[in-house]
Amino acid sequence: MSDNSLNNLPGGFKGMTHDMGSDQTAFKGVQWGKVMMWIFLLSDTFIFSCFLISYMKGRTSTVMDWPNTSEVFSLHVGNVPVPLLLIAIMTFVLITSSGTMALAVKYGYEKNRKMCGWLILATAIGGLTFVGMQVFEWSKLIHEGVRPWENPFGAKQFGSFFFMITGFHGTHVSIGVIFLFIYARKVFRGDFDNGKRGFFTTMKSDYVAIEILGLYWHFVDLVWVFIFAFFYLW
Amino acid sequence: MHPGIIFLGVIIGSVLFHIFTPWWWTDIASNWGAMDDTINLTFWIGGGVFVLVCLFMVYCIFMFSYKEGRNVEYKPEDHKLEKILTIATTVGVIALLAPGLIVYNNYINTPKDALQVEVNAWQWGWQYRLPGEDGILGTAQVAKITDDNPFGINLDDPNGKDDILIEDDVLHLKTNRPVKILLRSLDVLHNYYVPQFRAKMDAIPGILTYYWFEPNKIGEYEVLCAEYCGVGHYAMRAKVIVESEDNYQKWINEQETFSDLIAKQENDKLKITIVAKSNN
Amino acid sequence: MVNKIMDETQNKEQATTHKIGIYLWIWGLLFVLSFFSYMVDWFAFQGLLRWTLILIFMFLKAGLIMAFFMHLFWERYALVNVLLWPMTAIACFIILMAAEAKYTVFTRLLYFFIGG
Amino acid sequence: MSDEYNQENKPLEAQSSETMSGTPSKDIDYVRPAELPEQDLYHGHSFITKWIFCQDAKVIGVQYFLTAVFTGIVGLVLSWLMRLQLGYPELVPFITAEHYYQFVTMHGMIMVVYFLTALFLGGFGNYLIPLMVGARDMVFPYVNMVSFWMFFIAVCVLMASFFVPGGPTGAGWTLYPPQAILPGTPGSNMGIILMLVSLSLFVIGFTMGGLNYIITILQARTRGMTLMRMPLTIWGIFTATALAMLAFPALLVSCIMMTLDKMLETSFFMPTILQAGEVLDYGGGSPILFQHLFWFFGHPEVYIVALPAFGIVSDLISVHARKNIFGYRMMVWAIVGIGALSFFVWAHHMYVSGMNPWFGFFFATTTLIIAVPTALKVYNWIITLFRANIRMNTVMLFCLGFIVTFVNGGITGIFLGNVAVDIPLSDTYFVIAHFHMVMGIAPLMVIMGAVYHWFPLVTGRMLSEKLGKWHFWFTFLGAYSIYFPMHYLGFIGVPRRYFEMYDSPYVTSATGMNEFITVAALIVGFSQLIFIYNIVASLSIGKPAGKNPWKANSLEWLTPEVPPAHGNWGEKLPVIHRWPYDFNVPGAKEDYITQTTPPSEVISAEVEKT
Ligand code: HEA
Ligand code: HEA
Ligand code: CUA
Ligand SMILES: [Cu+2]
Repeated sequence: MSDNSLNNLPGGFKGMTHDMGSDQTAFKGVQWGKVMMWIFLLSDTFIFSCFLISYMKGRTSTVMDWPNTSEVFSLHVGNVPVPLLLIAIMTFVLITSSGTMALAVKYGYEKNRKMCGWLILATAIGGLTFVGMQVFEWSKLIHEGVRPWENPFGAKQFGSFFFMITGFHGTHVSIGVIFLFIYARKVFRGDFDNGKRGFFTTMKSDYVAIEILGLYWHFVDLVWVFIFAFFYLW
Repeated sequence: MHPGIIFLGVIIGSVLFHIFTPWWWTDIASNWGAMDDTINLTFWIGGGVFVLVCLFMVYCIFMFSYKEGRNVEYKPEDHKLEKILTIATTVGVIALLAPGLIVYNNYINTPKDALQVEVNAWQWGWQYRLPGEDGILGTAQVAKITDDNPFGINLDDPNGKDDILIEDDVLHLKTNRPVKILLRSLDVLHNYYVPQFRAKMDAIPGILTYYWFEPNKIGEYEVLCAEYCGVGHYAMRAKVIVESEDNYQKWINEQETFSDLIAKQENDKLKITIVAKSNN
Repeated sequence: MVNKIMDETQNKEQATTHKIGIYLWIWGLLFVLSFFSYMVDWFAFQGLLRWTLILIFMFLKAGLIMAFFMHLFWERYALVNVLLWPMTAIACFIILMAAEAKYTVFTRLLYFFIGG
Repeated sequence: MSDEYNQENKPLEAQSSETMSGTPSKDIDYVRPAELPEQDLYHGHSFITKWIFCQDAKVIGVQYFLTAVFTGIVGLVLSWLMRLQLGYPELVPFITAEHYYQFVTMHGMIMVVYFLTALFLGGFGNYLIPLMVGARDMVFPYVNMVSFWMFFIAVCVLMASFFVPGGPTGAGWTLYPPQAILPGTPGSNMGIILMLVSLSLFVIGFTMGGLNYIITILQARTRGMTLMRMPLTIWGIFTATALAMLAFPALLVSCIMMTLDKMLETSFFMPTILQAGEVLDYGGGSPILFQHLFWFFGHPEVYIVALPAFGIVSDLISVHARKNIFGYRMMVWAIVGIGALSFFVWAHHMYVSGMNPWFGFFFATTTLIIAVPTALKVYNWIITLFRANIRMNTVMLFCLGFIVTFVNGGITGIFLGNVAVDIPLSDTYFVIAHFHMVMGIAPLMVIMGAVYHWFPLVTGRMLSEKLGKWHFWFTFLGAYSIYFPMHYLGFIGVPRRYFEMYDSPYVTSATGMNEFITVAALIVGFSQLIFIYNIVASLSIGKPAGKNPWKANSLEWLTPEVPPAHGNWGEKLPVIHRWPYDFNVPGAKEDYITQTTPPSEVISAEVEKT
């Protein structure tokens, strides 16, 4: 019955109609957890979209001046203000961590415990650095007098949207970091090799979990791409 | 009793209720008769479909209630029938939508000669501002509202000086002259709604909204606030008086303009200072 | 026969790991693209040019992350479609809200500041 | 520890053995072998793990059901209080305007979100999905359990708001700012905050449940269960859940932003506002933005409560009319199409809200387009009745009641969707009548019918038919006579959310009708006692149901044990050979062929291939 086995499935749109018309699973060979993460991320995408749409509406319809982001977020190197320097560094840090995560997933599937574990740790550190820089950025703005409810440089909404959106994103990063540490520990302990049961869920551990965590982490990066474009570059 | 009879009764009852109901819309007093017509059209098409669908259902339950060994049709699909029904419904929908959109197009395009009336809503009351001789309302902002400037008119806007301020909830309108109602709110959402005029629109703080109509029947009408605005919502009434050109002119001449108000206030201040001085 | 399926499932898993080169390439590209978007601000491009560049780089980056880091490129089309079609609702929302925002600011300026 | 789980991952063999056996019928009965290994289930042993923190979707379903019905009853009592005030002002002295608005708000929010959504998706969804698609349980039982408890906490927070200083929020269920968080509205301090927190918790909890429902349906069906063989109930619940996953984010975002506006005085939704002569610290925000976000959630939300009802009613009609549902494919596409379209019509609630006036054209068009797939569903229901063999039992009566009320309410929806017609009718009792017809009664009819239908499955006993019929007629005729006349209040122009109508000339003419409606509402409400009595009494004295008392085809009736045990299917998962609507197939011995019947057993029947 090899015509139905997972490897010989048709791909592309033909594969789609085949999958949808078949029994048991609609996405052949995709594990439950992975579909769950994808659907969750879809839902989360809607959350971030709503935030960003609100931001667009708020920013466009205010008659007050919107602060010039490349000035507000500039850092002084020596005496020269470099626009968006911190943000650029944050972006690079996040992308770096996304890369290490992608590699961690790869080594996870290759059952290379050591590499996988270290790469996850590296990812976590990248995430922590990012959050740290965000804290720095927040404190700098707060120092300059920007608050969620007021903004000395113009439209009130600037502070509100800035703290809300980066705050929500930062929360995502922080949650991710926590999970990264937990998973790094699990990897090093070998949970994924011997299928140890989860403490809460009582489900068996599997290396798919790393890919799922990876999906989440890349999503956080993905959101940052949009925030970077719309909040800082606009 | 067979349940079908009761269902039949419900349908017939609904139709009879509709025909003999003592509750029906108030006599229209504006140009929006077209809205009533679209409602009637919808009643005919929609009501017709409702009656047909329900009658067919009643027919089925009369004819096909359970009998051991009844010959039941086994036909999962009938593409032709489904196609016919889809097309028929689409036609029905278009027949409803097309006139509706035409009316709506009229509703959002105000005639050039419309009189402007600005309605100011607040928790929980109304006041009005009419343009003066120049026919233009001055710009205004909530932030500029003070006791001396109850409408928040921008003092440096020359158009605002001759605006007529009506700090009262009774509004007078001329018959047969389109009015454009410009809605402002000082605090929360409200809605300036006169059932006889059919038209309505929310007043929203922070932006300005509008609608227009042409009152065509002399009389007094009650204004209801039709957007929930807090505990006083139900009590937020006002009055519109539609009257002839002459009466309207008389009324408008009695009203105070913004410059009158300022002058009066200057006067009052002067008086106060004089009094204060004389007391010294 | 059962073993065969199990084997194939395993093979499938093997198939989800890819050559390291791909990841490094994508990684590099992401850095380059980020650098480009940063340059948009650095050179202070304005107007249409700025927006086109920002959006192009943004979508390229987002696409690369989704396609390769998140493996969407290798995923079954059924899943890809389920994930991407809902974005039309977001697109509709964005377009309408942009129109709404323009309208709001128009009435604000007209009636609160400029006068007509 | 190991006996808390099934045997360590049984290999695929456990399920695929059937096709391996070399019976002659092999060819026509062939079903693809299993793709998934046996699911690993956690079996609780103590009372707490079995009934409280239970991971069995069936128990979770019942927990959801009971909690939701509790909130529904709270909502019902609130509606009596409102009706008393409207029909007989000043009769009940403690109903002040503040209280009235709090009742309206809590009534609306409870009924829509905490009652109907939770009941359909949390209650029916949990119970039926694994059974109907042939899974042992939801795919993530633990998350599913947490989902219920999140919902439970959300309900507790909601109910707590009745007891905080200032009382619950009285902002209307739409919670429009700025008034929702300003002092002119009752409960604008603690009340509104608790409401927003509760909604956020609800969304989080629901997301956990929703992921389960979606993935169980997509990825954990049994062998032979293709998407096009799923009962329409599952299609309805599935699409509704998908809508919820995409619509609730907008609600969550608007809740977060409003909470910030309230607590931190940000100005997302707050423009410059004058309160009691003072200009507040807000400025520049946009109340319309909230409305867009709210309705981007809100309109899909009303279909979230309608689609499961559509699905369930299709199954009930088919089973009790002993005939296949007409146009199954069309029904599926209609459900999915309605779901997809519902994201493009939200601003039909905002025709008179002062949004960009040009939107009216777009939204009127999309709104009326939705009527086409909906109409097809209605046609298919009634065509199913044509040349059928209709059991006129309680379940069928509720289905018929659903059709009448739904068509009525749907058509009034067409009035409102057509923007020029909506202008005079918006924010009047016509809207109230529309949505109670289409949401307040029609889905409730389905819920009640569904309870009569599935009660034997859940408890093993039948409900009393006699009481059921009384219950039906009281509810249907009563509710119809509440809402049918109410449309005409709207024509007169009576605005909604009016604490008192008193002195307006055209409003006073409706006093009589208001009194009548109040009496009818009280009767309908109290007649639910018949229902509750029926349920409680039947638990012990009801006729034992036995297996498959309705002679239905779908999987949930075919478990080895009735009521089904944890894990649902005993040793071996069922294998599906057909859709669930093979009733009265020509040539078949009986008037139904269950989904598990292999073709070789009904060789002579002329079944259509599905
Ligand atoms: C279950 C819930 C539910 C459902 C299914 C619907 C269905 C529909 N609703 Fe309703 N609606 C609500 C719940 C629901 N609604 C609620 C809760 C509110 C108020 C919220 C608030 O403000 O508090 C509301 C308000 C509301 C408004 C806003 C009114 C206002 O505030 O001014 C509008 C306007 O377009 C509308 C339209 C529609 C339409 C076009 C449908 C359509 O889907 C109906 C389609 C069905 C049919 C058309 C009937 C069957 C068809 C036939 C028999 C075929 C023949 C028909 C024709 C040819 C026309 N609804
Ligand atoms: C599903 C939703 C739902 C349901 C069932 C109801 C049921 C009822 N509603 Fe409600 N209502 C709303 C949703 C609902 N309502 C909403 C969203 C609003 C708008 C709020 C706002 O403006 O902010 C509203 C507003 C509203 C108003 C307008 C208030 C105003 O604008 O001033 C009125 C007035 O008469 C009213 C009356 C009633 C009555 C008399 C009933 C019922 O009494 C009708 C009869 C009841 C039943 C037939 C059975 C009920 C049974 C149960 C609840 C549980 C039992 C179930 C089991 C045991 C399984 N409702
Ligand atoms: Cu003002 Cu309601
Ligand atoms: Cu709607």
